[in-house]
Amino acid sequence: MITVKVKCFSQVKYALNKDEVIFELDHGTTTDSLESMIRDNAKGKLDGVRLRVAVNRKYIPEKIELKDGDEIAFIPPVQGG
Amino acid sequence: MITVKVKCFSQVKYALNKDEVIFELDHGTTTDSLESMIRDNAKGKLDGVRLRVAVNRKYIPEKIELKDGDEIAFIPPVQGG
Amino acid sequence: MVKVEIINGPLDLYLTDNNRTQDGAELVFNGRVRDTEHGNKITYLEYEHYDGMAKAELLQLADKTVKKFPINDLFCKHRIGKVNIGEISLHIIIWSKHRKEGLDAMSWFISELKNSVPIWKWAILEDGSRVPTECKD
Amino acid sequence: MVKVEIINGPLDLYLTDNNRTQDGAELVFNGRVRDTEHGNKITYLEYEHYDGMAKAELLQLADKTVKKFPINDLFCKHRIGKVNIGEISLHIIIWSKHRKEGLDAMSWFISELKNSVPIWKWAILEDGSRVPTECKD
Repeated sequence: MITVKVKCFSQVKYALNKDEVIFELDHGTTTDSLESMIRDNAKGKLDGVRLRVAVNRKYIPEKIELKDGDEIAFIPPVQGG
Repeated sequence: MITVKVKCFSQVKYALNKDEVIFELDHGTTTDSLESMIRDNAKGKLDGVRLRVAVNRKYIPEKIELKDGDEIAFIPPVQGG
Repeated sequence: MVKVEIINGPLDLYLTDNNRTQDGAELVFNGRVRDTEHGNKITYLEYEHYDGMAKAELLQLADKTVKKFPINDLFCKHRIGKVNIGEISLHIIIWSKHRKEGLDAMSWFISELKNSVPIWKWAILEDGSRVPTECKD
Repeated sequence: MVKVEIINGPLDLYLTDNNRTQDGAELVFNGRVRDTEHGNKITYLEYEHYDGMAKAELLQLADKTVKKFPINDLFCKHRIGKVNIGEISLHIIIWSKHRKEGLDAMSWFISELKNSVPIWKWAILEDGSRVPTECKD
Protein backbone atom coordinates (compact mmCIF):
# COMPACT_ATOMS: atom_id res chain seq x y z
CA MET A 1 0.00 0.00 0.00
CA ILE A 2 1.02 3.59 -0.53
CA THR A 3 -0.04 6.75 1.26
CA VAL A 4 -0.73 9.92 -0.69
CA LYS A 5 -2.05 13.32 0.22
CA VAL A 6 -4.65 15.15 -1.84
CA LYS A 7 -4.67 18.94 -1.42
CA CYS A 8 -8.07 20.52 -2.01
CA PHE A 9 -8.64 23.98 -3.44
CA SER A 10 -11.53 26.12 -4.55
CA GLN A 11 -14.42 24.01 -5.84
CA VAL A 12 -12.79 20.76 -4.71
CA LYS A 13 -12.40 22.15 -1.20
CA TYR A 14 -15.97 23.42 -1.31
CA ALA A 15 -17.35 20.09 -2.57
CA LEU A 16 -15.44 17.91 -0.08
CA ASN A 17 -15.40 20.51 2.70
CA LYS A 18 -11.78 19.54 3.38
CA ASP A 19 -8.37 21.19 2.94
CA GLU A 20 -6.68 17.86 2.37
CA VAL A 21 -7.44 14.14 2.35
CA ILE A 22 -5.06 11.24 3.00
CA PHE A 23 -5.56 8.11 0.91
CA GLU A 24 -4.16 4.61 1.41
CA LEU A 25 -3.99 3.10 -2.05
CA ASP A 26 -2.85 -0.05 -3.79
CA HIS A 27 0.49 0.04 -5.54
CA GLY A 28 -0.06 0.99 -9.17
CA THR A 29 -3.02 3.29 -8.54
CA THR A 30 -3.08 6.02 -11.19
CA THR A 31 -3.98 9.69 -11.02
CA ASP A 32 -7.08 8.84 -13.09
CA SER A 33 -8.38 6.36 -10.51
CA LEU A 34 -7.72 8.78 -7.70
CA GLU A 35 -9.62 11.48 -9.60
CA SER A 36 -12.60 9.12 -9.87
CA MET A 37 -12.50 8.53 -6.11
CA ILE A 38 -12.45 12.28 -5.49
CA ARG A 39 -15.35 12.83 -7.86
CA ASP A 40 -17.29 10.02 -6.14
CA ASN A 41 -16.62 11.57 -2.74
CA ALA A 42 -17.95 14.88 -4.05
CA LYS A 43 -21.32 13.24 -4.77
CA GLY A 44 -21.88 15.03 -8.07
CA LYS A 45 -20.72 18.44 -6.89
CA LEU A 46 -17.75 18.29 -9.25
CA ASP A 47 -19.76 17.14 -12.27
CA GLY A 48 -18.89 19.36 -15.20
CA VAL A 49 -15.88 20.83 -13.43
CA ARG A 50 -12.68 20.30 -15.39
CA LEU A 51 -9.85 19.20 -13.11
CA ARG A 52 -6.17 19.32 -14.03
CA VAL A 53 -3.79 17.10 -12.12
CA ALA A 54 -0.70 18.27 -10.28
CA VAL A 55 1.64 15.77 -8.67
CA ASN A 56 4.19 17.12 -6.26
CA ARG A 57 3.29 20.66 -7.33
CA LYS A 58 3.76 20.19 -11.06
CA TYR A 59 1.07 19.85 -13.69
CA ILE A 60 0.97 16.31 -15.10
CA PRO A 61 -0.63 16.20 -18.56
CA GLU A 62 -1.01 12.38 -18.78
CA LYS A 63 -2.12 9.87 -16.16
CA ILE A 64 0.71 8.42 -14.10
CA GLU A 65 1.12 5.82 -11.35
CA LEU A 66 1.25 7.31 -7.90
CA LYS A 67 4.12 6.71 -5.50
CA ASP A 68 4.20 6.60 -1.74
CA GLY A 69 4.33 10.11 -0.29
CA ASP A 70 3.06 11.89 -3.39
CA GLU A 71 1.15 15.14 -2.97
CA ILE A 72 -1.66 15.40 -5.51
CA ALA A 73 -3.99 18.26 -6.34
CA PHE A 74 -6.97 18.18 -8.67
CA ILE A 75 -6.92 21.71 -9.91
CA PRO A 76 -10.22 23.32 -10.86
CA PRO A 77 -10.17 26.23 -13.31
CA VAL A 78 -7.79 28.82 -11.88
CA GLN A 79 -8.82 32.41 -11.32
CA GLY A 80 -5.79 34.57 -10.72
CA GLY A 81 -5.80 38.20 -11.75
CA MET B 1 -4.89 89.49 -53.23
CA ILE B 2 -5.10 87.54 -49.99
CA THR B 3 -2.59 87.23 -47.17
CA VAL B 4 -2.00 83.87 -45.53
CA LYS B 5 0.43 82.62 -42.92
CA VAL B 6 2.30 79.33 -43.25
CA LYS B 7 3.47 77.81 -39.96
CA CYS B 8 6.61 75.69 -40.29
CA PHE B 9 7.39 72.66 -38.17
CA SER B 10 10.01 69.94 -38.01
CA GLN B 11 11.45 69.18 -41.44
CA VAL B 12 9.65 72.14 -43.05
CA LYS B 13 11.14 74.48 -40.45
CA TYR B 14 14.53 72.86 -40.93
CA ALA B 15 14.35 73.09 -44.73
CA LEU B 16 13.17 76.72 -44.84
CA ASN B 17 14.95 77.78 -41.67
CA LYS B 18 11.83 79.74 -40.69
CA ASP B 19 9.10 79.42 -38.05
CA GLU B 20 6.53 81.00 -40.32
CA VAL B 21 6.22 82.63 -43.73
CA ILE B 22 3.66 85.20 -44.89
CA PHE B 23 2.43 84.88 -48.48
CA GLU B 24 0.52 87.37 -50.62
CA LEU B 25 -1.48 85.26 -53.05
CA ASP B 26 -4.00 85.65 -55.83
CA HIS B 27 -7.63 85.00 -54.98
CA GLY B 28 -8.43 81.38 -55.73
CA THR B 29 -4.99 80.02 -54.86
CA THR B 30 -5.33 76.45 -53.55
CA THR B 31 -3.51 74.55 -50.84
CA ASP B 32 -1.90 72.46 -53.61
CA SER B 33 -0.34 75.50 -55.28
CA LEU B 34 0.88 76.82 -51.96
CA GLU B 35 2.45 73.43 -51.21
CA SER B 36 4.32 73.61 -54.54
CA MET B 37 5.64 77.04 -53.59
CA ILE B 38 6.83 75.73 -50.24
CA ARG B 39 8.52 72.75 -51.87
CA ASP B 40 10.19 75.08 -54.40
CA ASN B 41 11.43 77.33 -51.59
CA ALA B 42 12.90 74.26 -49.87
CA LYS B 43 15.12 73.59 -52.91
CA GLY B 44 14.70 69.83 -52.86
CA LYS B 45 15.06 69.43 -49.11
CA LEU B 46 11.43 68.30 -48.84
CA ASP B 47 11.61 65.82 -51.73
CA GLY B 48 10.23 62.51 -50.58
CA VAL B 49 8.72 64.04 -47.46
CA ARG B 50 4.98 63.50 -47.27
CA LEU B 51 3.18 66.65 -46.15
CA ARG B 52 -0.37 66.75 -44.84
CA VAL B 53 -2.23 70.04 -44.99
CA ALA B 54 -3.84 71.78 -42.05
CA VAL B 55 -5.87 74.93 -42.57
CA ASN B 56 -6.73 76.94 -39.50
CA ARG B 57 -5.46 74.09 -37.33
CA LYS B 58 -7.58 71.34 -38.87
CA TYR B 59 -6.41 68.62 -41.23
CA ILE B 60 -7.82 69.15 -44.74
CA PRO B 61 -7.89 65.93 -46.75
CA GLU B 62 -8.66 67.52 -50.16
CA LYS B 63 -7.25 70.66 -51.75
CA ILE B 64 -9.24 73.82 -51.03
CA GLU B 65 -9.11 77.46 -52.02
CA LEU B 66 -7.40 79.66 -49.49
CA LYS B 67 -9.06 82.68 -47.91
CA ASP B 68 -7.57 85.86 -46.61
CA GLY B 69 -6.17 85.41 -43.11
CA ASP B 70 -5.89 81.61 -43.28
CA GLU B 71 -3.23 79.86 -41.22
CA ILE B 72 -1.77 76.92 -43.10
CA ALA B 73 0.65 74.23 -42.01
CA PHE B 74 2.25 71.57 -44.19
CA ILE B 75 2.61 68.84 -41.68
CA PRO B 76 5.50 66.42 -42.08
CA PRO B 77 5.20 62.95 -40.50
CA VAL B 78 4.39 63.47 -36.84
CA GLN B 79 6.44 61.90 -34.07
CA GLY B 80 4.62 62.14 -30.79
CA GLY B 81 5.13 59.49 -28.17
CA MET C 1 15.09 39.94 -15.68
CA VAL C 2 11.94 38.73 -14.00
CA LYS C 3 10.65 39.06 -10.47
CA VAL C 4 7.46 37.54 -9.08
CA GLU C 5 5.92 37.90 -5.65
CA ILE C 6 2.90 36.38 -3.91
CA ILE C 7 1.85 38.79 -1.18
CA ASN C 8 -0.63 38.53 1.67
CA GLY C 9 -1.62 42.14 2.31
CA PRO C 10 -1.71 45.42 0.42
CA LEU C 11 0.73 45.84 -2.46
CA ASP C 12 3.42 48.44 -2.90
CA LEU C 13 3.57 49.26 -6.57
CA TYR C 14 6.81 49.00 -8.53
CA LEU C 15 8.35 52.38 -9.21
CA THR C 16 8.57 54.04 -12.58
CA ASP C 17 12.25 54.03 -13.50
CA ASN C 18 13.91 56.96 -15.28
CA ASN C 19 17.27 55.19 -15.39
CA ARG C 20 16.01 52.94 -18.15
CA THR C 21 17.59 54.71 -21.09
CA GLN C 22 17.20 51.70 -23.41
CA ASP C 23 13.57 50.99 -22.62
CA GLY C 24 11.27 53.31 -24.51
CA ALA C 25 8.15 51.63 -23.16
CA GLU C 26 7.04 51.00 -19.60
CA LEU C 27 3.68 49.30 -19.31
CA VAL C 28 1.85 48.80 -16.03
CA PHE C 29 -1.24 46.69 -15.45
CA ASN C 30 -3.24 46.86 -12.24
CA GLY C 31 -6.04 44.35 -11.81
CA ARG C 32 -8.55 45.55 -9.31
CA VAL C 33 -11.35 43.78 -7.41
CA ARG C 34 -14.73 44.89 -8.73
CA ASP C 35 -17.87 45.05 -6.62
CA THR C 36 -19.60 42.28 -8.55
CA GLU C 37 -18.61 38.77 -9.64
CA HIS C 38 -20.75 37.22 -12.37
CA GLY C 39 -23.42 39.79 -11.61
CA ASN C 40 -23.56 39.11 -7.86
CA LYS C 41 -22.72 41.86 -5.39
CA ILE C 42 -19.78 40.89 -3.22
CA THR C 43 -18.42 42.45 -0.05
CA TYR C 44 -14.82 41.41 -0.69
CA LEU C 45 -12.74 38.62 -2.27
CA GLU C 46 -10.43 36.09 -0.74
CA TYR C 47 -7.68 34.76 -2.98
CA GLU C 48 -6.63 31.19 -2.25
CA HIS C 49 -3.36 29.88 -3.67
CA TYR C 50 -1.54 26.57 -3.83
CA ASP C 51 1.37 27.34 -1.54
CA GLY C 52 4.54 25.94 -3.06
CA MET C 53 3.14 25.76 -6.57
CA ALA C 54 1.58 29.16 -7.37
CA LYS C 55 4.81 31.14 -7.10
CA ALA C 56 6.78 28.54 -9.06
CA GLU C 57 4.20 28.57 -11.88
CA LEU C 58 4.17 32.35 -11.91
CA LEU C 59 7.96 32.49 -12.12
CA GLN C 60 8.06 29.91 -14.88
CA LEU C 61 5.45 31.87 -16.82
CA ALA C 62 7.36 35.14 -16.39
CA ASP C 63 10.52 33.43 -17.68
CA LYS C 64 8.63 32.06 -20.67
CA THR C 65 7.22 35.52 -21.43
CA VAL C 66 10.60 37.28 -21.53
CA LYS C 67 11.87 34.50 -23.81
CA LYS C 68 8.85 34.61 -26.11
CA PHE C 69 8.68 38.40 -26.52
CA PRO C 70 11.53 40.89 -27.03
CA ILE C 71 11.00 42.60 -23.71
CA ASN C 72 13.65 43.34 -21.13
CA ASP C 73 12.03 42.94 -17.74
CA LEU C 74 8.78 41.72 -16.25
CA PHE C 75 7.92 42.14 -12.57
CA CYS C 76 4.68 40.82 -11.10
CA LYS C 77 2.96 40.83 -7.73
CA HIS C 78 -0.17 38.85 -6.94
CA ARG C 79 -2.07 39.23 -3.71
CA ILE C 80 -3.56 36.38 -1.71
CA GLY C 81 -5.91 36.46 1.27
CA LYS C 82 -8.58 39.09 1.73
CA VAL C 83 -8.69 41.82 -0.92
CA ASN C 84 -11.22 44.61 -0.57
CA ILE C 85 -13.27 45.97 -3.41
CA GLY C 86 -11.29 48.55 -5.38
CA GLU C 87 -7.93 47.22 -4.21
CA ILE C 88 -5.28 45.91 -6.60
CA SER C 89 -4.93 42.13 -6.64
CA LEU C 90 -2.51 41.88 -9.55
CA HIS C 91 0.27 44.31 -10.44
CA ILE C 92 2.54 43.85 -13.45
CA ILE C 93 5.19 46.07 -15.01
CA ILE C 94 6.96 45.37 -18.28
CA TRP C 95 9.89 47.29 -19.76
CA SER C 96 10.70 47.00 -23.43
CA LYS C 97 12.41 48.97 -26.18
CA HIS C 98 9.17 49.55 -28.08
CA ARG C 99 5.54 49.56 -27.01
CA LYS C 100 4.21 46.84 -29.28
CA GLU C 101 6.15 43.98 -27.73
CA GLY C 102 5.28 45.24 -24.26
CA LEU C 103 1.55 45.29 -25.05
CA ASP C 104 1.70 41.84 -26.68
CA ALA C 105 3.68 40.40 -23.78
CA MET C 106 1.31 41.90 -21.22
CA SER C 107 -1.72 40.47 -22.98
CA TRP C 108 -0.17 37.00 -23.27
CA PHE C 109 1.22 36.93 -19.75
CA ILE C 110 -2.13 37.79 -18.15
CA SER C 111 -4.04 35.26 -20.30
CA GLU C 112 -1.60 32.51 -19.38
CA LEU C 113 -1.63 33.52 -15.73
CA LYS C 114 -5.40 33.18 -15.72
CA ASN C 115 -5.02 29.77 -17.31
CA SER C 116 -2.24 28.16 -15.30
CA VAL C 117 -1.32 29.78 -11.99
CA PRO C 118 -3.11 27.95 -9.15
CA ILE C 119 -4.85 30.87 -7.53
CA TRP C 120 -8.60 31.04 -6.94
CA LYS C 121 -11.17 33.57 -5.86
CA TRP C 122 -13.66 33.10 -3.08
CA ALA C 123 -16.42 35.65 -3.02
CA ILE C 124 -17.75 36.79 0.31
CA LEU C 125 -21.36 37.65 -0.45
CA GLU C 126 -23.59 40.20 1.25
CA ASP C 127 -25.26 37.42 3.30
CA GLY C 128 -21.81 36.47 4.65
CA SER C 129 -21.50 33.21 2.73
CA ARG C 130 -18.16 32.27 1.21
CA VAL C 131 -18.22 30.59 -2.18
CA PRO C 132 -15.75 29.79 -4.94
CA THR C 133 -16.66 32.47 -7.46
CA GLU C 134 -17.38 30.18 -10.37
CA CYS C 135 -19.13 27.47 -8.39
CA LYS C 136 -22.72 26.94 -9.53
CA ASP C 137 -23.71 25.32 -6.21
CA MET D 1 -14.26 60.69 -19.36
CA VAL D 2 -11.13 61.89 -21.11
CA LYS D 3 -8.43 64.32 -20.08
CA VAL D 4 -5.46 65.42 -22.18
CA GLU D 5 -2.60 67.72 -21.29
CA ILE D 6 0.36 69.14 -23.18
CA ILE D 7 3.03 69.95 -20.64
CA ASN D 8 6.32 71.84 -20.86
CA GLY D 9 8.39 70.35 -18.04
CA PRO D 10 8.51 67.13 -16.02
CA LEU D 11 5.29 65.15 -15.67
CA ASP D 12 3.42 64.20 -12.56
CA LEU D 13 1.96 60.77 -13.14
CA TYR D 14 -1.74 60.11 -12.72
CA LEU D 15 -2.52 58.28 -9.50
CA THR D 16 -3.67 54.71 -9.25
CA ASP D 17 -7.26 54.88 -8.05
CA ASN D 18 -8.70 52.40 -5.55
CA ASN D 19 -12.13 54.03 -5.66
CA ARG D 20 -12.76 52.51 -9.06
CA THR D 21 -14.92 49.62 -7.99
CA GLN D 22 -16.32 49.06 -11.50
CA ASP D 23 -13.01 49.12 -13.32
CA GLY D 24 -11.19 45.81 -13.03
CA ALA D 25 -8.35 46.97 -15.24
CA GLU D 26 -6.06 49.96 -14.93
CA LEU D 27 -3.44 50.17 -17.65
CA VAL D 28 -0.60 52.69 -17.66
CA PHE D 29 1.79 53.41 -20.48
CA ASN D 30 4.92 55.49 -20.03
CA GLY D 31 6.90 56.36 -23.14
CA ARG D 32 10.45 57.24 -22.28
CA VAL D 33 13.22 58.96 -24.26
CA ARG D 34 15.91 56.46 -25.22
CA ASP D 35 19.56 57.32 -25.64
CA THR D 36 19.53 56.65 -29.38
CA GLU D 37 17.30 57.73 -32.28
CA HIS D 38 17.63 55.66 -35.45
CA GLY D 39 20.94 54.35 -34.20
CA ASN D 40 22.44 57.78 -33.43
CA LYS D 41 23.44 58.70 -29.89
CA ILE D 42 21.54 61.73 -28.67
CA THR D 43 22.10 63.96 -25.67
CA TYR D 44 18.43 64.86 -25.26
CA LEU D 45 15.25 65.43 -27.27
CA GLU D 46 13.21 68.53 -27.86
CA TYR D 47 9.55 68.02 -28.62
CA GLU D 48 8.01 70.63 -30.90
CA HIS D 49 4.24 70.93 -31.14
CA TYR D 50 1.72 72.87 -33.17
CA ASP D 51 0.35 75.15 -30.48
CA GLY D 52 -3.41 75.38 -30.89
CA MET D 53 -3.70 72.16 -32.89
CA ALA D 54 -1.79 69.45 -31.00
CA LYS D 55 -3.98 69.52 -27.91
CA ALA D 56 -7.19 69.67 -29.96
CA GLU D 57 -6.11 66.66 -32.03
CA LEU D 58 -5.13 64.75 -28.90
CA LEU D 59 -8.48 65.49 -27.27
CA GLN D 60 -10.39 64.47 -30.39
CA LEU D 61 -8.41 61.22 -30.54
CA ALA D 62 -9.06 60.47 -26.87
CA ASP D 63 -12.79 61.04 -27.44
CA LYS D 64 -12.73 58.73 -30.44
CA THR D 65 -10.93 56.05 -28.42
CA VAL D 66 -13.47 55.98 -25.59
CA LYS D 67 -16.25 55.75 -28.20
CA LYS D 68 -14.54 53.00 -30.22
CA PHE D 69 -13.59 50.77 -27.25
CA PRO D 70 -15.67 49.86 -24.18
CA ILE D 71 -13.37 51.66 -21.77
CA ASN D 72 -14.42 54.11 -19.11
CA ASP D 73 -11.68 56.73 -18.90
CA LEU D 74 -8.55 57.73 -20.74
CA PHE D 75 -6.15 60.37 -19.43
CA CYS D 76 -3.05 61.42 -21.34
CA LYS D 77 -0.13 63.79 -20.83
CA HIS D 78 2.41 64.61 -23.50
CA ARG D 79 5.52 66.64 -22.82
CA ILE D 80 6.90 69.32 -25.09
CA GLY D 81 10.21 71.16 -24.93
CA LYS D 82 13.42 69.58 -23.69
CA VAL D 83 13.11 66.02 -22.42
CA ASN D 84 16.16 64.29 -21.03
CA ILE D 85 17.12 60.72 -21.79
CA GLY D 86 15.23 58.33 -19.51
CA GLU D 87 12.45 60.82 -18.79
CA ILE D 88 8.81 60.15 -19.64
CA SER D 89 7.53 62.05 -22.66
CA LEU D 90 4.13 60.36 -22.91
CA HIS D 91 1.96 59.13 -20.04
CA ILE D 92 -1.39 57.42 -20.56
CA ILE D 93 -3.78 55.73 -18.17
CA ILE D 94 -6.87 53.78 -19.19
CA TRP D 95 -9.54 52.37 -16.92
CA SER D 96 -11.87 49.64 -18.14
CA LYS D 97 -14.00 46.86 -16.78
CA HIS D 98 -11.82 44.15 -18.32
CA ARG D 99 -8.21 44.11 -19.43
CA LYS D 100 -8.69 43.19 -23.09
CA GLU D 101 -10.46 46.38 -24.11
CA GLY D 102 -7.93 48.42 -22.16
CA LEU D 103 -5.01 46.81 -23.97
CA ASP D 104 -6.69 47.17 -27.36
CA ALA D 105 -7.58 50.80 -26.69
CA MET D 106 -4.04 51.59 -25.51
CA SER D 107 -2.52 50.05 -28.60
CA TRP D 108 -4.87 51.90 -30.95
CA PHE D 109 -4.65 55.24 -29.15
CA ILE D 110 -0.83 55.28 -29.26
CA SER D 111 -0.72 54.25 -32.94
CA GLU D 112 -3.16 56.99 -33.88
CA LEU D 113 -1.36 59.54 -31.73
CA LYS D 114 1.85 58.74 -33.60
CA ASN D 115 -0.04 59.18 -36.84
CA SER D 116 -2.04 62.35 -36.31
CA VAL D 117 -1.05 64.55 -33.36
CA PRO D 118 1.22 67.37 -34.61
CA ILE D 119 4.18 66.83 -32.33
CA TRP D 120 7.74 66.31 -33.56
CA LYS D 121 11.07 65.30 -32.12
CA TRP D 122 14.28 67.23 -32.56
CA ALA D 123 17.37 65.32 -31.58
CA ILE D 124 20.22 67.19 -29.98
CA LEU D 125 23.27 65.20 -31.04
CA GLU D 126 26.57 64.83 -29.24
CA ASP D 127 28.15 67.48 -31.48
CA GLY D 128 25.46 69.96 -30.36
CA SER D 129 23.57 70.00 -33.65
CA ARG D 130 19.78 70.06 -33.57
CA VAL D 131 17.98 68.04 -36.26
CA PRO D 132 14.48 66.76 -36.88
CA THR D 133 14.91 63.12 -35.93
CA GLU D 134 13.72 61.62 -39.19
CA CYS D 135 15.40 64.17 -41.46
CA LYS D 136 17.89 62.57 -43.84
CA ASP D 137 19.72 65.89 -44.39
